[in-house]
Amino acid sequence: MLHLINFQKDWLSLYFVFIIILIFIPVAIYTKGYIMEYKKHYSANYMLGLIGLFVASMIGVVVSNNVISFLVFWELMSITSFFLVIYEYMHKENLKAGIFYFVMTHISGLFLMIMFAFLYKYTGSFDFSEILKFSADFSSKQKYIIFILALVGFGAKMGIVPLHAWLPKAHPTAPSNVSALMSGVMLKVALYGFIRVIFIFLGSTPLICGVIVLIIGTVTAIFSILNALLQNNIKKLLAYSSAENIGLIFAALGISMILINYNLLMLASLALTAALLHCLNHAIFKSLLFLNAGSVLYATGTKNMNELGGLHKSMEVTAICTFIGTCAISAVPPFNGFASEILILRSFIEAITMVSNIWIIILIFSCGIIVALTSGAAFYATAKSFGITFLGKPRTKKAEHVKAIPISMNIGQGILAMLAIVTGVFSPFIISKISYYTNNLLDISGKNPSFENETEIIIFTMILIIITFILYMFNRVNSINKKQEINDTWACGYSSDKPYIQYTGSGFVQPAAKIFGTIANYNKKVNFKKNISISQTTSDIVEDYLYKSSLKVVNYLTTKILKINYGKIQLHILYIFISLITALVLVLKFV
Amino acid sequence: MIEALLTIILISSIFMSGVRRIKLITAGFIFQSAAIGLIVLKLGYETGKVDYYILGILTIVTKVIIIPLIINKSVKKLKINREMELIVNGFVSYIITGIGIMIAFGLLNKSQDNFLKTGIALFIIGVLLMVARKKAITQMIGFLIFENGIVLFETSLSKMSLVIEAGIVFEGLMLALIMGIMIFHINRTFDSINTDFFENLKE
Amino acid sequence: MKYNLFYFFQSILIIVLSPLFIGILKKMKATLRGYMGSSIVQPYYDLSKLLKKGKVISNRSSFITTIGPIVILAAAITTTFFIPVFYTSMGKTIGNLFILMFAFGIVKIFTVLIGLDSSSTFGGMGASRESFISMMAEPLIFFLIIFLYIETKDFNVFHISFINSKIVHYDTAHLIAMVTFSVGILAENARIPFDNPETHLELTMMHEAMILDLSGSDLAYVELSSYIKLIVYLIVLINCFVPIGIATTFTALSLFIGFIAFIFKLLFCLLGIAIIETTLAKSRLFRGAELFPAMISLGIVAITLIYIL
Amino acid sequence: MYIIVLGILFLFMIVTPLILKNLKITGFVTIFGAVLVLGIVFKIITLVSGGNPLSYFNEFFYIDSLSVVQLLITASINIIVSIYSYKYIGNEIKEKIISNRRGKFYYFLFNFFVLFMMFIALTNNIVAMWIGLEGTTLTTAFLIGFNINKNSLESAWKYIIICSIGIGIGLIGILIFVNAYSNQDGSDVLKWSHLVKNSNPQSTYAIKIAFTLIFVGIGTKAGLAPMHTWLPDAHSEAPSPVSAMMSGVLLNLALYVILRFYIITKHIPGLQNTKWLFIIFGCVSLIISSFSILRQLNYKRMLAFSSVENMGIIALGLGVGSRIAVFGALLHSLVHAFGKSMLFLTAGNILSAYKTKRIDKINSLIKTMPINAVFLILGMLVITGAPPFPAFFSEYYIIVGTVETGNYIITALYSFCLLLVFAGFLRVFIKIVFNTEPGVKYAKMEVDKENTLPLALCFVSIIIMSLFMNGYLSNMINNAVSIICD
Repeated sequence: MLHLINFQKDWLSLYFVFIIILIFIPVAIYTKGYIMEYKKHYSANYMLGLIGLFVASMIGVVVSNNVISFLVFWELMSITSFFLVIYEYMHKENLKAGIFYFVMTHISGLFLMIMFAFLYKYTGSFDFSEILKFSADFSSKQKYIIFILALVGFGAKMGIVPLHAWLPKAHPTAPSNVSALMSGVMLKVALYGFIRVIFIFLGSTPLICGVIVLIIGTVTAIFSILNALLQNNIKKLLAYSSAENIGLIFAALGISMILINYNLLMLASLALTAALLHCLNHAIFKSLLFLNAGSVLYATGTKNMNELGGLHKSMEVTAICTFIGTCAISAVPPFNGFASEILILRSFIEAITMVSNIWIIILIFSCGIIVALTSGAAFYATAKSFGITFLGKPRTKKAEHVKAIPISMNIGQGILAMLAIVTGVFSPFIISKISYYTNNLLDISGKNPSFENETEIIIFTMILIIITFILYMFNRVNSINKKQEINDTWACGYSSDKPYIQYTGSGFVQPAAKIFGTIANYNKKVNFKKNISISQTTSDIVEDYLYKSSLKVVNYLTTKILKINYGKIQLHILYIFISLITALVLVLKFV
Repeated sequence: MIEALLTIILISSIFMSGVRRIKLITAGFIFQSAAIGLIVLKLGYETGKVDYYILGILTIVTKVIIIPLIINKSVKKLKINREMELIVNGFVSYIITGIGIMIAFGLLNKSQDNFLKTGIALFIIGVLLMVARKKAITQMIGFLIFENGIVLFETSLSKMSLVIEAGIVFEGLMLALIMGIMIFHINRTFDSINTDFFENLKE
Repeated sequence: MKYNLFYFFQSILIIVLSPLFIGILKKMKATLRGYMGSSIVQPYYDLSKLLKKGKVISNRSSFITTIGPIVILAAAITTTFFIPVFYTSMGKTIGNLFILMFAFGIVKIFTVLIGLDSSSTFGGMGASRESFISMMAEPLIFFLIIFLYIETKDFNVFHISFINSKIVHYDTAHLIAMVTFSVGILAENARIPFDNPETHLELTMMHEAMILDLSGSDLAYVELSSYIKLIVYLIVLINCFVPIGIATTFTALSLFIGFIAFIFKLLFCLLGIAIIETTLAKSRLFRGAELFPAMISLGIVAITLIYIL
Repeated sequence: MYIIVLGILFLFMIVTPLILKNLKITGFVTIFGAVLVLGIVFKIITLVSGGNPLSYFNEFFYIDSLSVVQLLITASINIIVSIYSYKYIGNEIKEKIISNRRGKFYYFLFNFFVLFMMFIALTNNIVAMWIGLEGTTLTTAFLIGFNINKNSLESAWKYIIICSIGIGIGLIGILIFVNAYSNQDGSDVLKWSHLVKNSNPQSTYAIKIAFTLIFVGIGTKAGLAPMHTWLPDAHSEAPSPVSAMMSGVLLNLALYVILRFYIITKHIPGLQNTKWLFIIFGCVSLIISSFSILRQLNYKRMLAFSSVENMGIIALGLGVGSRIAVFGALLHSLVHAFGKSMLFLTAGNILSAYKTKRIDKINSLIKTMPINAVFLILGMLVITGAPPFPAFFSEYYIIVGTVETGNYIITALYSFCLLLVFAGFLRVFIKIVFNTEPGVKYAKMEVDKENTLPLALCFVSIIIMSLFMNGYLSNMINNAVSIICD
């Protein structure tokens, strides 16, 4: 096995290694403090070791240049992440979620194994460089096969609909630093694999592949963000939102694939750059938000935002960091989500004008509209998550009595928050860096006009900062000698000191629940017995229909097949002879 | 002479496939094994090979004397004499055996080797006894009939060295012994040798 | 440099004049309803009065309330530097349509969070509705950008208005897109039929509900920013869809014509809003939301029209 | 020479329990003997590693790379299991479950059992292989029924009846097979090394029938479904060391015997398609076992089903027939031997601590028996094909083989079954190891440390295997693959 370790050193690998390490450092710092909470019941060394192994195996995946080592590290990544997910094993639900997660990743692993087996069949080699040499000679049938297998294989790990169901189960279960790594980095590793196989090994794919990727990406985005909107568990919301961002990246990749098919390489490079940039940005802000959720959990012991509120006073740093993360994820300039969001939208728009087929145009246009709706919904969801958790008044005792957070956790969050701003403001430089490589990848020589005029965001930020500063000074001057009164909030004359008059998370998204509720299987029940109370439930419809029905089929088959093993010994003897006769007949007939 | 012995084998085996008394089955088994032993000895006489003599003597010693002794002993100890419940009743068993032997002979009509055909008939009856009877002891006898078929097969087909054949026969004997001991244990723990009680192992 | 200074001057003009335009709008509405109404410079009085006052802050409020109004105003002011008013050229300018539209995101996120910050019921309600409406309106903005890019192959507002100012004959798609964007403007600026900017009735407020707990200078900043926001949106509408008459050369005459045309068009738009606001009533939240799918399908029609005709 | 030494060694080991009264010394002798046997096997491996087969006693014993793989498995599992048995039997006697006499009986049968298995791997005579297999049936029948109670007797009876029939059918097949070669010289006709070079039998028709009979007959012993029905009962009821030995080694050897005949058959023109027997029975085994694993209440039974599944995988790999798949299959038989032994031995430890085989009675093993829990999890990962353990490679090579030869349906079926098995194992073992009932205090058990050396040995061998996969091991397996494929 040792001989397999031989590194790949092209830019794509290095880029993802960069992302992994970039996220790992703050998360590691954060872990130092965060682990205190677990020390009582669980072993800290166990977690630290697993995290180390997890990160190492992720790096292993992205640097391996050979199928076997790729798969080995891939599976190692799954195994270690599984054990991290069930780290708090004393809760039964965690075990269930973990098993579900591991089975899903195993599906992904098996599909990848088969896919690489096909690549081996077509190219005769397990070596990436050998496969690459062959990449021009794939027939379109071969490309279809590899594409479908890669889509399912990597998709199951990325959490594209309908293979996303593990995300909202595994992420809330895992300790928050682990979910930060899983959502921020592990999903990206899957994306790395997809990009390597589709864009580097296959080169150009048939048009239909791009269309499939685009549609799946869009459906994933809208489906998961609408589900995210209706969640009250912070981490579940974030998990769905991760699926949404993956959907966006996927849609951009789909656009890129379609454009490569039309030989519009300049634009394809733009879309690919958008996807890669969003990988980085999402890694930063999503891990930031997960770390924040972890801090909230650490301090209050609950993930349910309807029990929280008013945390901005007791957890100031966390509140500010979450605010930055929220801005980033809802694409507010100059935070980093914005930079990639406009690149993705731009690639949609420019693709519409360049592609000649009217059906493709309509497709891209409708997908673009949905993506825009998605970004609106993302704003809604994260505003809810931040606003309900941190602002207002504490809703329960849990939110009032808050445990102090270790400094290392704050440092970890702070670093990521800084990164979210820096990568946002200086996104033009990052874009030009990435685009250099994507241009190389797609064999574009010379300057790509798609990437001009990208520096406006810096000017914008400068203007914004200057004006804010001026206004701030003006305000300071203006408020001198003015009376400033601090009072309770006015509540129409009633005593306002009632936290339950505030909007809850469920109430906040009520308008959306009313319109899009069916997508998340939203149910509201009002009970009039004694006290009037409202119970609201959501569930994943894909899980309800697809997963449960396939489980039913498996259960049915199990019941039938199990019967073979029971029964009388006489019957078992009969089996031997039946199989003997069948085998004889078959052999005499066909051999 | 050989034809007569083969007739004995066939008649005894068809007889065994339907009777209920274990003693009768044992008796049939003794006749059958004796006939097989004699056939092997006869072959030895014809060809002049020592192998056949030894195989024949071994067969007669084990299957005519030792194994029936074991069976009778355990039957006496266990106080069972009758296969009370049949999965397939006697009448149908006869018919199945008849049809089975017919089909086997029909399939092998090109072969001139009567040993082979008889061997296959013995397989069928052995399997029938194992599949269609509930008592462990009948199953054991069924297996022994099956083994007899193998001996017939051997004599018709092979030309192995003595050691090997002795090995095969010896292991057959050991198997019968082990089965006997096991039946004894089963009776002691289950208070019956009916395989209906074998339903503990599930899931 | 000269051009840049002029752009700067245009933007300052907008910042300074936007309360005036709002005053004109209020006057128009009053006239249409048949009463006198306040003076058109009333918004200036209001703002200065608010700036002079002290403020009352909720004891639950956080850094959002402290910095929010300032940032909101700053963002609104910043957007004015990204649009042409009555002069445009193909030169190198900052006017990215994306940045412009997403900059309003800053305004939006802060207002929504301010709504949640004060822990009052109204704030939450307003925030919830505002988020909902703006989520539904997002596709419209996106559609606007797509459409303009298809027409002009550019994302820069200056360039777009320069290119479109040469069009004399507008096709159907163009007009449909314009109508769609107008609805988007009404939604984003909390106007009727989505929201009534005048009432402070608990159940109908959206925008007002969110800033209910602001007072003094904070309220002034937010008010001013909402004035600027409306005007900026209208200018985008004007200069992207009907930029006819806008100055494209740097001569006194063309600048004068451009200025006159701009004022005229803006007043026309304000009149339109006034008419809408006096004739229509605020619709229910979900009835209003139904407008968006309608507009999106209109947008799809427009896009297909471009490619099929 | 080595054969004689081996023979004497085994004679000594078999006689020891009969003569000596002290069980501890017997146990030591067995362990010591096992170590010596492994030493000799290593010596043989180095002799054969060049690719040249050895033969002794007028070619009655014949050792090539294929048999070396089996020898290695047998000898190494033998050591592990004898170390385990030492404490296991000691405990059983201490707790008065069995008498001293039965303990001696155990060692006697056990050594006989190992002898027969070594014999199968060493011999060149095709009927002698059969005799060896039959011998294992004889010896293990008592070992399975070792704890004389209802369940063990039932399973032993099932085992002996079903396997004897299977083996009997196999013998008929072998007889026909030999007869089909009646054109050959009488003294050579039983020698595998002779038959394999000789690809023109008198009647290919007879060979077809014979091979089918051999396959189904001996396949019964190898635990291929649907002839596997004895297996879950026998393996769950036998004492754990015996289960480990049977599951890890015996099933392999039965498959090995089939393989020997397959190699002869394959060389006969027109009979290459007999590989479909392997593929079809492999798939049936996979399907039946993987679905059965999903709903087991008894963990040892579940491990037994997993053995069926792994046999299916190996058969599938052999049937697919491309070099890489056969390599995978042979590697898998090695890994499976170690991994499954480890699991069975761990299960034995758990059984002796908890006195129950029911999955629902055991919770939070990580608290009560941490060492065993870790081995259980590791064993699960090994057996379900998780990297970096070599089962991953073997299973993957078989996938590659099926894809390479264009059997896509089989690829799909195979991967689906792997997934089911994985889910089943995960569900059960995670439940056993981690599940914590609220309000229950879990105290650490003293017996945890008792019998962990063999487990560690298993694990270390697996690690060594994965580390040196490209050195000696792959060289050896590649030689074996050449025997099968060329």
